[in-house]
Amino acid sequence: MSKRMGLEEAVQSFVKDGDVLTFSGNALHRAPMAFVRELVRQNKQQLQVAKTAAALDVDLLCAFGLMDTVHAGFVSYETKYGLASYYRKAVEAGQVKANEHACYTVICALRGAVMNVPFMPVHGLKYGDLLVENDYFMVVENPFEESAEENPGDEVERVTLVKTIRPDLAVIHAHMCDEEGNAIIHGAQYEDILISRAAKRVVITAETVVKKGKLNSGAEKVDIPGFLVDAVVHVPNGAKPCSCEGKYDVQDMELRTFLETKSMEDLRSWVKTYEKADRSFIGKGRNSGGVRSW
Amino acid sequence: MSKRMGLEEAVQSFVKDGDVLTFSGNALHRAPMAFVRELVRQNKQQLQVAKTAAALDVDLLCAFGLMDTVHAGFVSYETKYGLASYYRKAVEAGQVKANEHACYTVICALRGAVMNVPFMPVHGLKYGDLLVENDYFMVVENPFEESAEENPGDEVERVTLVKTIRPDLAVIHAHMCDEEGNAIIHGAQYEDILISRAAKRVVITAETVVKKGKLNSGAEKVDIPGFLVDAVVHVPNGAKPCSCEGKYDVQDMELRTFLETKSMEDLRSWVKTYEKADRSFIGKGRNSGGVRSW
Amino acid sequence: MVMYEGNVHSTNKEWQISDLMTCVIARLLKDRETVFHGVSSHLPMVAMQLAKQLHAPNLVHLNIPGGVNPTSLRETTYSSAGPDLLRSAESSFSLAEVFDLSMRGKLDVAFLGGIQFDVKGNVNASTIGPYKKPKVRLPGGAGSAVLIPTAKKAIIWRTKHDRRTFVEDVDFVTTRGNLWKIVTPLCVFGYRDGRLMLDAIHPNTTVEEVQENTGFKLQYDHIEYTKAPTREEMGVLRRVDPKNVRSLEF
Amino acid sequence: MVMYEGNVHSTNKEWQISDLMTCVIARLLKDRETVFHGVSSHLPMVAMQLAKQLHAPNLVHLNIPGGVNPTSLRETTYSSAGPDLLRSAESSFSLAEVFDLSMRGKLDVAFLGGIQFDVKGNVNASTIGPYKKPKVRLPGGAGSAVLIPTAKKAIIWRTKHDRRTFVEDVDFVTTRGNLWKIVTPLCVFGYRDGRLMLDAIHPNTTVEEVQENTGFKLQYDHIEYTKAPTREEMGVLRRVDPKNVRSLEF
Repeated sequence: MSKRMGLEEAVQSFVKDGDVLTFSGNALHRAPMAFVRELVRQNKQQLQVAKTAAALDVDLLCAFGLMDTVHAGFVSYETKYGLASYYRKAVEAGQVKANEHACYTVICALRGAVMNVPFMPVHGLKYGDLLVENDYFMVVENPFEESAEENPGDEVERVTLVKTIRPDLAVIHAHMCDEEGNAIIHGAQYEDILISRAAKRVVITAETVVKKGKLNSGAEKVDIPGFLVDAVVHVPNGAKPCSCEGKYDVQDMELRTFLETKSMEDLRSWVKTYEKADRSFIGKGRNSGGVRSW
Repeated sequence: MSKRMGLEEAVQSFVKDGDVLTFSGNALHRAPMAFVRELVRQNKQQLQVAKTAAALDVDLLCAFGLMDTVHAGFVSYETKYGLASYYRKAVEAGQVKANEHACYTVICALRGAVMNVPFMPVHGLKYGDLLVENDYFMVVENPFEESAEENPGDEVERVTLVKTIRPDLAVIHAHMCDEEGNAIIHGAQYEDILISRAAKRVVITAETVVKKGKLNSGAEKVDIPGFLVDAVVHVPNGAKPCSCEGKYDVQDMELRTFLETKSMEDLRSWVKTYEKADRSFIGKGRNSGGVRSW
Repeated sequence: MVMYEGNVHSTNKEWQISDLMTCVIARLLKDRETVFHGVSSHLPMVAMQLAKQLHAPNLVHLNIPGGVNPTSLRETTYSSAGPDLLRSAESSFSLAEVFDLSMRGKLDVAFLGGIQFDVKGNVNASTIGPYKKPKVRLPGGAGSAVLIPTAKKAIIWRTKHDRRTFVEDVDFVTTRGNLWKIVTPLCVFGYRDGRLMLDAIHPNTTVEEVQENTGFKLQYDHIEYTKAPTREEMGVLRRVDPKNVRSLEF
Repeated sequence: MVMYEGNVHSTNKEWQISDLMTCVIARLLKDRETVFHGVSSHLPMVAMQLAKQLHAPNLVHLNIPGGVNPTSLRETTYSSAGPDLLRSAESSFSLAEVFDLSMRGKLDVAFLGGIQFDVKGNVNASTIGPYKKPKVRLPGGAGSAVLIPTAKKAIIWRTKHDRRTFVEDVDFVTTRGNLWKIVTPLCVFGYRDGRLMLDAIHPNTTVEEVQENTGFKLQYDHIEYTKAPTREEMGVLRRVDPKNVRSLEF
């Protein structure tokens, strides 16, 4: 059963306003940028994103005013490319809610979704204002420890809980995928396996899509089994201008063009430059313009 | 830094009476039987074992009266080889405590150890006498849900917690390992990766041990990084009579000989037949008897 | 009283009871469902392969060694949890992940065992006699206690059908509720309105015989017979399970 | 007031401030320690490679892409979280696993950032102004809030040393406590008895200059100077980091 579809259809079918999304990769590596740009084109609103360390993905959605809440440990470009200024301005203007996590508490909150429990205990989060200011952290007493009752002098162990985050959709840009969704990621996987299990639905955008049975790899090399996947979208260069291990590195000029945008027009024009490439493959083995075949 | 040592030294150094152990594999597959036999030879007492599905490993320790408590979802041979009768008799005689888990609650209890938290929430365990009879399960109210206070008619969500199990030692029989402990398992890994992270210490017994840098595999193929490992023991056939994927299948005759033991003498004799092979390799590249070299 | 313990032969020469049970189970499985079996589960494992060959080509076969959709059982012998199931699989998905999947409500069918069952749908796989001082210590419920409450459909198969197996009250409730079907050598029970109902009896038996071998009073809406294995089913069955591992438990 | 923001040059021609900071950090690392760095952490990443070449060959280098002990930084450019770190690694160990390791008390050293630090050892990486209505939204503490309390030794490095960075009271406490060292272009702070203490100043500065650039009153037992990079250190440094990524942050 082929799950292939075009990028437009995937965004139409699997994203609605207000959804909680989570994306593959980390910082400027293997973010599913073509999908994020299609969110912009389709003007999906009030989105939430959960990710340990976000950069261009979140910054772009903030630039277009499509973001409601960011659940993350870190939102910034790395050193050379500076801060995520659209995100920053949106938070400072009160348009976007920044739910700051330690990166690990995002991981734990997603583990809660994987296990379908409402919270996850976290050992390390013990001090500071994040515990005070955020209602998604809570400190409880360890119910298995009874020493306090037995020995009133002792203090009962306290345990921090983080509230589970259940993403509506995980979007993962993979290197290779068959038409049923069996996906292979080369090199660093970051939190991709976790999010593929945590989200209610999964869309794979892939550099290469092959027919069923043509992955030519052993079972152990398939990182995401097809039965977890709802849609497969063939988008070569789908992470650009972010990097994709073994395929391309960060596209310095393209990224700088974005970082130097000054107006909504600049932003629209930046997204527009990718439109043809992002949307060039549709499902059923034909492309929209007749130029490339699947 | 080589961590190689002989089997005798590994058991002497890393197991003391009363320890909580956990073993690789599942049922009759890739249990670290050479190590378990050495526990018998060294008469380690009052042991606890945590494992989703145990068979010969637990049955052998019960046969020699070395077991105190078994934390498991299932303890039995598969169909053809019948029940684990030494385990069964020991529990029925009150000599061994059977802490019955769902296999998943063993996994969750070990995840608690990985994350160093005192408990782990479990969605599925909702009904039945396991919850009533065992003090390692507890049902609490979800502290993030306040609807009950706001709407007194609503019931607050209840969440089952399982108490964390922190094994003192994980013993994992791997296919290949370098002398620093970087270990590779071929095929089914069962809960081996989990136990390698959950236990305080890790001993690898391996079919093949190579020098550092000679694994000839990419980083992604190494299942257990060496820095997690405390000792490396070279024991070819170290899972026999259990199976070891790609190397050997269950040794039917050897297993039947064990299952048909009638006396302590039979049992001792069965363990004895493996002694030379189990102990033939020691550390530093020499064998104890001068016959085989590392 | 006819004991069906260990009785693998039917009166029919075309098929055995194990064949019938395998076919009955296969027919319960639908295309695209995610289906899990554990250790000592040869019969359901073969039923899954049979269903895939017949009407459910996209059924997702999940198991303990983590092999998703093993393409063949040719290398399978005494174990339904062996590494052979990963060898020919299309992807890998570990036991821990299968459990997580069921917790998320995404496991369609789980095959589970058990030693004692009562009319209220309680399952015992733990002890005969008190839990802490058992007369008989059973192997344990494996995944039952978390899978029966969470899988969409829990199917129990049991190759014994006698009054010690189907009792008025189990000694210990390893888990309960949300059973979908229990398939035995004599019949198929369903679980409705909090109790086991007789859904169908096999062509080799009678309601009287089933009642004789059951420790509680049978209830049913009307009597239905399961269909004997068809020629096509038997043909495929012999092909997917040439070693007859489906009969190992009998 | 001399601002050390962005000042990569020392008065010395043999080495730059980034070289000195890298060497000072490398000297803090011991053989066999498990050491983690995150994003935007080129300087500690190079310091780890330097330490491995000099006195800590068995140091375990952990990072976000999960490459354990990458053998080379030759392919590393703008990112300290790129897939290149896994390419030449000896095994893989994901970010989630690194955090778990620290929770278990088995991470020896964590390198962490931050924007504001106060005399009581509070770290701010979150906001200037109120958390919910920030004047400036900072990138966030990444792993700090769970790693500073759990790593055996938390080292903070900061390439700016001014009165806006080292303040009497931080605007927001992203995390606190259990700091081990803070390394700046001017000095090394230690954290003892609940406050930052001046452990040592670099050879390119004076106590007066450090005080002038610090928003709280310095306390110290006695003044010690850090040792300038040796010829050997500089030689190895140029070899392990030929592209000078250690200076990227300046």
